[in-house]
Amino acid sequence: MSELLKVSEVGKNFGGVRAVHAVSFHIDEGEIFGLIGPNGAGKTTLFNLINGVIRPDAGRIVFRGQDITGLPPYRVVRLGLARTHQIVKPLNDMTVLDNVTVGACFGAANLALKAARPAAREVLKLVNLDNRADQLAGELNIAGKKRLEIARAVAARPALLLLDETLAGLNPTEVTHMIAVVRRLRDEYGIAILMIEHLMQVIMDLSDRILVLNFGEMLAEGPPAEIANNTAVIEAYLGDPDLAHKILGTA
Amino acid sequence: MYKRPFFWIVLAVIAAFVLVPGISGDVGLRESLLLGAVYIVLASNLNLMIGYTGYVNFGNIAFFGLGGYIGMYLVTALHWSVWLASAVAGASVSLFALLLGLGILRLRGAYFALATIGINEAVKAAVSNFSPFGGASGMYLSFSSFAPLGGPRHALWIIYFAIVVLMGASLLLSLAIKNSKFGLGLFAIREDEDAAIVLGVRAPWYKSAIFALSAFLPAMVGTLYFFKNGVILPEQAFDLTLSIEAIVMLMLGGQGTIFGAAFGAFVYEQFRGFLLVSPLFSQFQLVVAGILLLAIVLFLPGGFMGWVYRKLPRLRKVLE
Amino acid sequence: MYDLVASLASGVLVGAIYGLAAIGLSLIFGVMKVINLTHGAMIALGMFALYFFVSVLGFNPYVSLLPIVAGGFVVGVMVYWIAVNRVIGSSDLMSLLATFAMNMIIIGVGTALWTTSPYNVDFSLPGISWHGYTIPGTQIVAAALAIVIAGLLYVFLYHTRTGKAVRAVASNRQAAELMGIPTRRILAIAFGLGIAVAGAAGALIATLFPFTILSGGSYELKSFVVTVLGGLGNPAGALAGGILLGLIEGGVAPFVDVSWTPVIEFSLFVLILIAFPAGLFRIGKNH
Amino acid sequence: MLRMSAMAVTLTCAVLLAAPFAQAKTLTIGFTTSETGKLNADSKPQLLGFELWRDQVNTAGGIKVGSKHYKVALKYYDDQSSAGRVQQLYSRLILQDNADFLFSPYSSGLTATAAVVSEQFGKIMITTGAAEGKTYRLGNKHLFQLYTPADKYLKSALDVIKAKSPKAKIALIYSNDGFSSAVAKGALANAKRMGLHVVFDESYASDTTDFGPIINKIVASGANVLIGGGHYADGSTLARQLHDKKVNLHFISLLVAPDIPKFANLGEAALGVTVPSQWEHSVGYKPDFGVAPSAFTKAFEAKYGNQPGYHAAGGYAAGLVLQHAIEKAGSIKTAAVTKALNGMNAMTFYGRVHFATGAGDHGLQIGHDMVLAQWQKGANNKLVSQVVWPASAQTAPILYPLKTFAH
Repeated sequence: MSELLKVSEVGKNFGGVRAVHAVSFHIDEGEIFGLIGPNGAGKTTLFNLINGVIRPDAGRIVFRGQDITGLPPYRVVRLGLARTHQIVKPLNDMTVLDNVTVGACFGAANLALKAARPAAREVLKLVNLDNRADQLAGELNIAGKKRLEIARAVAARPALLLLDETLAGLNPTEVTHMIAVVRRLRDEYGIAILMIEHLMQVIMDLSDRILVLNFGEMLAEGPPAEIANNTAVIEAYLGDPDLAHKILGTA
Repeated sequence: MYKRPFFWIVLAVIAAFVLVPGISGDVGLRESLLLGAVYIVLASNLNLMIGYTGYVNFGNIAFFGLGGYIGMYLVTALHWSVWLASAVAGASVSLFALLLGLGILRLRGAYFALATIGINEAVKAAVSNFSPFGGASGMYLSFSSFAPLGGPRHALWIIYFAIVVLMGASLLLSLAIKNSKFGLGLFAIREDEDAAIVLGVRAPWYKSAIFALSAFLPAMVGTLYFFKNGVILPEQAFDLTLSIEAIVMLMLGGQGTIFGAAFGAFVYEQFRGFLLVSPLFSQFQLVVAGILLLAIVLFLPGGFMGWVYRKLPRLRKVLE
Repeated sequence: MYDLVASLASGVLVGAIYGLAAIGLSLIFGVMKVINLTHGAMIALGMFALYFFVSVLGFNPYVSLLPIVAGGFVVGVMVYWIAVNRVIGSSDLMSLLATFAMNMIIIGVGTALWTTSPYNVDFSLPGISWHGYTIPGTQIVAAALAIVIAGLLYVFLYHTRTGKAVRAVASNRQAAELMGIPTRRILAIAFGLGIAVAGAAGALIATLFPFTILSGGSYELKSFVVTVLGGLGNPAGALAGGILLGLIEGGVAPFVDVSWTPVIEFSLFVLILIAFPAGLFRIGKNH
Repeated sequence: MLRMSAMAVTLTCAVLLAAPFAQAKTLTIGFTTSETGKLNADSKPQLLGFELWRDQVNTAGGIKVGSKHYKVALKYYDDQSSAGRVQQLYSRLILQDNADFLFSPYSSGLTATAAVVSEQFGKIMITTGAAEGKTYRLGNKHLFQLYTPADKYLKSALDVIKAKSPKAKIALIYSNDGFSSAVAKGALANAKRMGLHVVFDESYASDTTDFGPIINKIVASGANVLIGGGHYADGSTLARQLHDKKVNLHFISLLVAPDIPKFANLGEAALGVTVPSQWEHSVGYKPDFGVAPSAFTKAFEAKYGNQPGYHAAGGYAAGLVLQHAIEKAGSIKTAAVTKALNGMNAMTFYGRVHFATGAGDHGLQIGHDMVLAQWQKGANNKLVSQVVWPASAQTAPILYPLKTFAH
């Protein structure tokens, strides 16, 4: 498997606070890569650094052999790196279909408007939103908006998809459905996935490898089984007994 | 585009604007329709910014005024034909807007709105001191300038037809953008600029491009309009009130809708015209217009077409 | 040299009044994110109110400030409930237009009542003369009162219950609501305060210069410039911004034709907006 | 409230009066006036002048054309002080309201815009309140200007300076608008020709409210007389601040503002300020036709309760001159009336009226002279406006130099 994304020694400070420091890892094609860590560990900041929402103070990010450090998000997505947001950002006054069409038009797919609409409908089927296509995005419930968020990113035809807490706030049925969607994305569409998730059981099941961040620094990296037994990781989570318990439970 | 009913409606409107006063030769009607056409150009191009992109350009009249100034300068000082002058005015004001846009479109929301007011006032003050443009005394057109168009009586008809054509061009431009990938990107910016950027919309360039595009036709019409008036003065060319009135027209009809922009502009023109000549209201026209605007903002924020489309969602699909 | 000093001195004095006028605009923007386009009309109403109290009823102009501030507050609260309350929280455009509509109504009624011809409050105080340059006493008192009123507003905002509630609503309306603060009433109070301050500024200006119902317009534009200099929504910065604007007006006058002053002012306005959208002064922010 | 009911009464009267004339022949004169917007204050008295003339003509039986008599009807709309609708409204006046003759809107800019329409229909338009010479050099054939052109406005003020203190240091400061700049340009050229010394020459933005910076520059320049100004609002503000800032000047002459009676509300600040005026109620002109100055003033006061300024007189004179030309032509045909106007060189209550007839400046006023009026203390210390220049029209000796301030 060839290397898709390589992050080397990336760092970012916010007014003297080290949000992310010297983080390095790589993701291979077709891999599902989990990113975990306590609240405030710098996970979302790392996402923002990778897709160019903020510019790193140090380090290099290489995607598909091209240096994308500091490139603006609209260029990064064009190269095949799409993402979703933890707090969903639907384009409220546009239809569900148009939301996804934006993804198809401006992402790596870079389709013309005519070709984008059928492509968008395809993706809507994948996330079970095809019956809502003509509804305004603002009228969807939270689960619908989360699915829409994924659909838009997928419509871009990315090689790598960054998922930021896609499962948060969903009920168990919805979680099950979403997990299936993520698997299909990898298995059928060959999209590599980098995901932040708090549901440990899920991320342990899904991920090929996992990276743990704590206070902006790398704590550990490796296959789920290894991570689950890593004492440093368990200690980091011990501040939060609930989570520590969950991790130990999966081990 | 020609498959859309709206395309044919626009053609029909242009035909009506040309034929009704043209056949009857009614100059009074022509003058009223002319102002209506100018307002439609202003409102529908403003709609590209406010309705499509979500940026409130309060100083939109600066494009119209600058276009008027550049055109009048070319006609009076360099003796160009008014058509060439108008096209060059359109192009140069667009270029100006493009450069300006790269700077001020970094601002969002109220900050952008304020910056555009500042720009209009700065340009107005600068032109008032700029002697090639006649400074504060502006530029006056010699009667002989109408000669190439067959004298003033003839010329005013020709200018009217030209403005109607540009009105049609404005509406079709709105339609074309609305149904294009470019337009889709703009709508995404309007809804959530950060999300749009992450989805791949090259927002800085898109915003500057639409800013420049929205300047083109108003600037061309500015040349024609002031040519017809025979005089251009700073306070006429950069009248902030007209700028805000253009926003009012857009709101009246419904921002974001092409039909609404045109309808709002036309109705507003007729309404103000009525108030002016009505013996009952002429003293209180400002008050009446203010109350009307307040009522729309408070109770009908989607404007007239917004309301219609909400009642008849199918109509939106047919028309726009 | 003397002329520069004299110009700067009168710049500071006039600037304090620009600052006071802008505080009203800035307060309203800071609390409810509304750019109040009735601002100019309210300044003009303050001017005509002073005319009424002084030239018709024979009050002392500075005593008249008390009823004018009170009246301005009442008018502001009324305008809030009529025009602003419904559009709070919707797009910027809606509040701009709602206040612009109120502006049209006020100007329309004002024109019908007073025409657009100037009114003058004939009032003067002994001034200070220096090398042929004179600063009128009215200008000194007006600047001092502007600073006093700004100070009182500061005391109100930082040392009273209601004032603290206003600030709480300004920094986070939802949180304030959860804490049981009646946010709508607080917004109405803030709007009333903004208008009261604008009216007071208008009244002070009317002690200095003749005015018309349309005079508020140019002070409104100046208030925009001042609020941008001081930071939108930052009332303390507005006073500093006003004085800076006064200094700029006074400072450039000896060197360029005064008809270029607006060009410089508005270009600066746009440039600062682009370069420092948070304003040049961060005083009183982030407490 | 009072204004409204007064309006209602006027309206009713107008309707009642108009009714019986409906059968008689009527001559309609159309124009726009600025009922709203910033020109409102200057435009209003002009309208009052038009209306006084109409009422007097109609009471006297109308305009006599050969053996027929025409009643006069005025038809007007509000132009909102802006050019936006001027052409629409003038077209409406000509085509829908069938106006036979036109008066101009107030201000040169609006007038030039209206002229595009009036010329294309070959309608005669008497302009009043449109002083800029530019408007008459565009090739118009049916425009006739009543006002002395802008470039001669300050001539009388310069004459005074030349006579009283030829070595005076003159500050020329003026509003940066079309009319005032034209006046200033003319004054500068005249001053040079007369060998006068202009030490400071600068314009200010027309919406200036604080004249502090420019007044400091005047003081710095060492000027001891001041001429210039602009319109009503800026002029009164400037006068007030000159006084508040105790600027020592021997002579002040400002455009437009001091001619409006309300200028006296400035109190001490108004004292001694002069204004170049198209007309003053106290002038002693002996007219060749129409009312005498005193009769006009008396009638105006009786009707409106205040003294007429030159805007009002200009309005009345526009009607009077048109009436005279029609009666002389014995026709209401444009060609005949144009010919009568072209040939006119006569004294009226408003002064001499004589139009240029050359191709390049047709309709430009070349006969009318301006007077200089000054606010002086009259009986029981009230401010009154006196004509102080030229000597032939003088009603009081000029105050020169003005009282100086102790610092």
